[in-house]
Amino acid sequence: MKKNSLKIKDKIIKLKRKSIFISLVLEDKRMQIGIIVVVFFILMATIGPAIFPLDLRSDYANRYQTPSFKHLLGTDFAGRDTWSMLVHGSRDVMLTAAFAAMFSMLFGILVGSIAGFSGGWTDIILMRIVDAMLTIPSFPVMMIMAATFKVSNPVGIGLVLSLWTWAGLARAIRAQILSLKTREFIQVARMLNFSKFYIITHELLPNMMSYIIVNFIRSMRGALTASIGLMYLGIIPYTATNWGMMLNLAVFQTGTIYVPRGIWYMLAPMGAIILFQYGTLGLASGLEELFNPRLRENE
Amino acid sequence: MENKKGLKIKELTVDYKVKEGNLRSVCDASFDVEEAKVTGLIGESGCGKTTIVQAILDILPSNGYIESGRVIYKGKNILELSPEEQRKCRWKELATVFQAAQNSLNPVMKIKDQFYDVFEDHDTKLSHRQIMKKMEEKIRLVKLDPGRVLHLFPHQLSGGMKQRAVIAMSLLLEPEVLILDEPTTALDLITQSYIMTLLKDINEKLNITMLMVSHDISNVAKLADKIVVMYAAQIIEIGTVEDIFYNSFHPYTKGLIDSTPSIVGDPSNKKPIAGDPPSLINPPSGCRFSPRCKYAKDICFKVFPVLKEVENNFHAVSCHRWQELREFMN
Amino acid sequence: MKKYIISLLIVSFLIVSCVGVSIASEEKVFRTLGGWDMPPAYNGNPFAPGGVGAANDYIYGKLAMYRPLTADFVPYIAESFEEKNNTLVVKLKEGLYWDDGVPFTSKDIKANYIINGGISTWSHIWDSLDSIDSIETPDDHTVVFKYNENRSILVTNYILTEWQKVAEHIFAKWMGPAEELITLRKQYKEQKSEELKKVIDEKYTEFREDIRSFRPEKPIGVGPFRLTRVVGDEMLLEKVEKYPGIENLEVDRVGMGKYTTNELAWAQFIAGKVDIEKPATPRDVVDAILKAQPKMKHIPVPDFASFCVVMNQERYPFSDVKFRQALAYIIDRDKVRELALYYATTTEYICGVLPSVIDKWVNTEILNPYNLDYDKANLLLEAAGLKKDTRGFWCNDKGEKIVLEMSARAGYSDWIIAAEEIARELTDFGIISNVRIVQGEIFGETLAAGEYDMSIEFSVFAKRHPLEGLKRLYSPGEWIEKCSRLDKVVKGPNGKDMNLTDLVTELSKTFDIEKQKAIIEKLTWATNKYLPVIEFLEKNSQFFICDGVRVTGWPYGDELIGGLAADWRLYTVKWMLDGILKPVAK
Amino acid sequence: MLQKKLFLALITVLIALSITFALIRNIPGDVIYSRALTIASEEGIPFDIAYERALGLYGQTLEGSIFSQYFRYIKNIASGSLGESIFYKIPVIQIVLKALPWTAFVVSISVMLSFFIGTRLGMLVAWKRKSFSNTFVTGYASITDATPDFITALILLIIFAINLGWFPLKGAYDISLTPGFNGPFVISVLYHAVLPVSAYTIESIGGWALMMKGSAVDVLGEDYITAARAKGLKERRIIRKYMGANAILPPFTSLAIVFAGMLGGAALIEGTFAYPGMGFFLGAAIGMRDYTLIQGLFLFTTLGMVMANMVTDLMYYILDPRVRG
Repeated sequence: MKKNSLKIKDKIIKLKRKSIFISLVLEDKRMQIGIIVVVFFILMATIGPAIFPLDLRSDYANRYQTPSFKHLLGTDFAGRDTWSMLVHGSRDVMLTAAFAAMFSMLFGILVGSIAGFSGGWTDIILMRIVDAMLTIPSFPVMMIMAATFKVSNPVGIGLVLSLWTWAGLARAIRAQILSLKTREFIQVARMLNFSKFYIITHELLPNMMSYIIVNFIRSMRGALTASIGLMYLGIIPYTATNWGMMLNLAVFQTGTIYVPRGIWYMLAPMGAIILFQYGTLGLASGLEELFNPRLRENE
Repeated sequence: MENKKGLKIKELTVDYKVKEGNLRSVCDASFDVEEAKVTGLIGESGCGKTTIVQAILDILPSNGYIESGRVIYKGKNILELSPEEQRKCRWKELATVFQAAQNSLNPVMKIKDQFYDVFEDHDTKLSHRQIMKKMEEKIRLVKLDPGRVLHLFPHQLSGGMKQRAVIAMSLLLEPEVLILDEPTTALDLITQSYIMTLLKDINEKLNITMLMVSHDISNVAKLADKIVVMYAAQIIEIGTVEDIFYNSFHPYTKGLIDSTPSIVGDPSNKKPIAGDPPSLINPPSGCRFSPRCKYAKDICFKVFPVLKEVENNFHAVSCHRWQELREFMN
Repeated sequence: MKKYIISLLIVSFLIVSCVGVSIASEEKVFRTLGGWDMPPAYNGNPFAPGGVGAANDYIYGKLAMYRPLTADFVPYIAESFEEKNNTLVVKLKEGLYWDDGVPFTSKDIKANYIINGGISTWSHIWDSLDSIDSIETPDDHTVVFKYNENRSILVTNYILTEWQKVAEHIFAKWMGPAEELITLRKQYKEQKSEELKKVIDEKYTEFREDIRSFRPEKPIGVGPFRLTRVVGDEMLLEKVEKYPGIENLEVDRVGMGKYTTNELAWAQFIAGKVDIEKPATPRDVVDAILKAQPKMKHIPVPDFASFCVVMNQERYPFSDVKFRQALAYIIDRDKVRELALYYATTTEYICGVLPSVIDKWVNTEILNPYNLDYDKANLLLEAAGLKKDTRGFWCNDKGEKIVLEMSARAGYSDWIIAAEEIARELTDFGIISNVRIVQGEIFGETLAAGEYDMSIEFSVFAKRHPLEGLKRLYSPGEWIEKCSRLDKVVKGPNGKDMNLTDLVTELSKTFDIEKQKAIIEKLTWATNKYLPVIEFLEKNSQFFICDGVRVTGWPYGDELIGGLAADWRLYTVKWMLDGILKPVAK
Repeated sequence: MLQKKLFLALITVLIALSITFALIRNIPGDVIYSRALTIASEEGIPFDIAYERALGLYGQTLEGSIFSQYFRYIKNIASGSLGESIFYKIPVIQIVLKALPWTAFVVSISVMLSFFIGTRLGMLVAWKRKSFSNTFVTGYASITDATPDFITALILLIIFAINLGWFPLKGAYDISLTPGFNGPFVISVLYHAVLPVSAYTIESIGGWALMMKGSAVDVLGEDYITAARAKGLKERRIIRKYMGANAILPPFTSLAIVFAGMLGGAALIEGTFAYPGMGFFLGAAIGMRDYTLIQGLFLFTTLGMVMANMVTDLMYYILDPRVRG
């Protein structure tokens, strides 16, 4: 009986928290924009292709058209509808970015938390490796990997991308852990000598969830631009609809940058990327404030 | 009685915008801070003491705003001054020692430089040497060694030293009014009393007007001439220390005094007040203390008591039944 | 502070739309673009990595230039030459000097061939240079090349158009080894023994390493210009004092900018900072450039190189000729051309001879034009044992969908676009094809190793004679032959077997034009029937010349086209020497 | 203390070396082919001739197993030699010393500039949270973040070099000048550096601004800011000495990483401006599979990073008294 009432009680509390959370979300303008944007892109990637059929048949006469009802974002150098290409490209772009972010978070958290928590030699060695990774310029490495690996699916690409982004995260996570370690509840947990694993998974990580989520979004942004770089280097199997490829074709191959008529074709993928960046940025900083009320106070 | 240089707080009302709605954290508060005297502002934490301080200095957090009221100083309402005028008047006229003063020092600057800034930004026509002299003098005033302290960074000082440094800083421009917000919390008892005596003789030496905000009535009693008691955003009683301690009319004040442990005397006769302070978002309709008041009658629950002067020298109280109660309370 | 920069940017963005192009004119300078390695990698040894670079054409010379369009030679540093009964006699111009003041003599020419012979010991071009018995220098201005009986039809052409880069007095110490290598190699041609090959290899490596490590700071040339300065992004060449006809040369300096990427070349055209270059440029960009910079002229000229789809004929279904023919019917060559290289020429007859010269050599009646025809394609595919599944995709006899991969080299925009278009056309037809862009450094390897389905490649380079192209298709070890892995023995028109490799070799030794045509007819017929490759366009070099900013007087018309098609850099020098191309009068 | 730092740095370098070594030695690819193609197009000669020429020029040899090569390599470095470029046949160090200064010059200026501007911007934004500038900065950051640096460079080039003709198209200095410490040369160098520097700067300001904003907002919560306001200090002083001085610390720590990143990532921008920096040789070396050269260049970026790290540590020591204890 008593138990039950207790249950109900903390259910109520939960509900209350949730409602506050939501009201906070609705409060923050950037947050709203962020959510709208992200949702927009998700829809684009999921149901978009169904709504806007893709026709890659070239139509040279109608190349570089300016936006119209027929072509929402005009047409490319081969007279194909830019908008529908964007839509069909979005899925892979999003997936790649998501996977890349996921993997780098994974490695980052793993290495970071181990190093930060166990300290001592483990820490020193791991951190040396991390530093080493950070000292290796990522661009030429990408060039090399472009020549070495033959990846095709978003997962693989994500993995390759993450290989050179996890290091920074590991560092940050470690720093977080170190600061958390000094907190009472961790001290207590250690005194009660719970297993490291338990402490990391049940005490530390939950307390860094906000940080992790925010960084997940951050690294997703990074991954997006990076994946475009990869397409530029030709590491990803060619797809006409990949935003990176579109941009690349626009700027470098077909010299659209010099063709006033074609400017739309160049701006389309760029705009999409910018929008995504802006949205996620808003979302990230919004969430940050949400999780860290201190920031809210001096709004 | 004359009170030119003192502070007059008139019908001050401060609200906070919060998710749950409007939080009235100071409700129509009026009291005087008399020149050269020490006025104590007492109340449980969260009752709006600090808000009053922030309101006086007009440095409320961005989601708080002054609904109504005036703060009269030297005949003009300082809340209506232009930001620049306000800035000029701060520290020169009213200085503040903040709650948890340890944190009110900039960790990356030497004490000296932090002091120096104050002079620089309030265009005191003082030469460098004069300024240095002033700093040292103030540091000495708080019984610190200027030769050393000035050249140190905050993290190199102990809590007590920081506190004193902050007090010294507040005196740099010889302000008319000094507001002390919980000046001694987070310090050990010895330091506490030390700081208190320090403040006392500062008050006597410079006969500086002081508003001392604290939750610890016994502590304040040591140097206050007059005490203002707050409960749930309202002022419920004002009076001299004597009045408050030996002749208080409000059940809450009484309870507060009884509940405070005094170093002397037998701890067994402590009677803490039952219950919790009410929420300020939707406070009780009648007397805000009524839910906790053991003498509450139905009028207390319905009608909102106003602060009215009783008898002599400004002793004021807001209670419906103070007359009946005074007999058996004291 | 920051806001300033931003606003400045925005403002300038606005200005851009209205502001015209400003041109800084320079005194008597000729500007072009080219490639070379940055110092300190740069050096003056034409046989070392980082050597000379694109300065070549201004500091060295050729005996003569071959003009493919008119099929004739124009003497350059040769005064005259005549070829009769197995000897080629070349008379040199008087008054040629190396930059270090040493006179240029017939000895240098001999030296040039010896060193080159050493350098390219294993090169195919020396198949034809093996046909030189001896080089004699009766006097300082006469060289006599003595040929042996089975000489190649191209030997004279090679000799006359070879760069003269070797100053005997500088390369003397390598003459010995080079000569030795040449003789050894001749031996090897007779008795193909392994140990001899080993010996040659050793000596060759040693020779190569040794000549590589010679790194003078600047090249010693024999041209009308001398290299004076070279930095990362620019080369400066200045007029020499002593050179035949130098008095007519009014251009004092040649400034060569670094050629990085097309879009940057375009940028410099718009700025009017280049007098001649030939980047492949899409139609709209051409228009944009000509609009922005009225002094720029755009002149497409045959490039004697063609693009094709090369197919790995070890792999099913390419192994089946019917499938290849079907593809030829499906691919819309003209559309591909339009998208990939608008200013190129669509290949009308797939036959291994370039469209620009096909009329001279081939009787096209016997060739199948493979005009777009889906019905024929369907029939062929069914004949090849393929079936269409319910969803309209072609499957092999086992009923598995056919999925092909079309490779293209990363960074070659025209190839990529072509690959995409072709893959799409095939997919639309029901043969699923995906494009894969392969990094330049791996690309060659993948093809040579036969780890690909089909790929875009250069089909033939044939500036001098169809032989060159057909060799590339059918001679063992030649690139396309390597990649396509086709069967060189095929059924001829008369049903008899014919060996294409042998035919090519035969062609290379046949001097009588009619006989040549006969052989070419066989080869083209075979190419057209068995399709080792599906050619779709012949490249045109898109020359941009700037007339009236720094220099003027370009000889428009056939002279210009012929010259640019022949040897564009060298020809511009020639025009300057002839005083045709001169600085704009100030 | 210092010894420990040095020791750790050494280990870092060693690990980095090993990783890059492993990476580099696994690059597949037929260099000759690609080189032949460039020769063919550069000299306008048939491919087969070009191929032979390329073979003659660039056919390269590497003795020994990977491991023996690795140990030889480490030994050489220990003895202070970076070996000879397989491709160019000259000491790697010679190339590095020629190229590195240019890159370092441009990059360090850009890093400092962007850090300065960015952090200022971040402070401003943090102080006026609700103002337009906030959205502006976020927007700016997302735009620059989304635009690959080489595109930014190209746009700058088109606007300022082509259309406005204010700045030179390319190169590090005017070829007609004699390198050395003479007025015209120095001026020309600076003049030529304007566009590359601004390209880098524009790209990286946004990031700094955001980072700074983040930490500044944190600091704003601190009591000493409130106190400073109560003290009636001027706003500028509070922003600079109270908020700024504290908020700058976190971004400052990542200065080194950014520096190193730019040092290596220079390739594309340098390409756009034909700037004679590491970018060119890195690109060429990777293209040519010139292992020793790649390693040499990487080694120097690594060293650069490690050094930058130490410098920032040192300066941090000055900036934040607390670490001094």
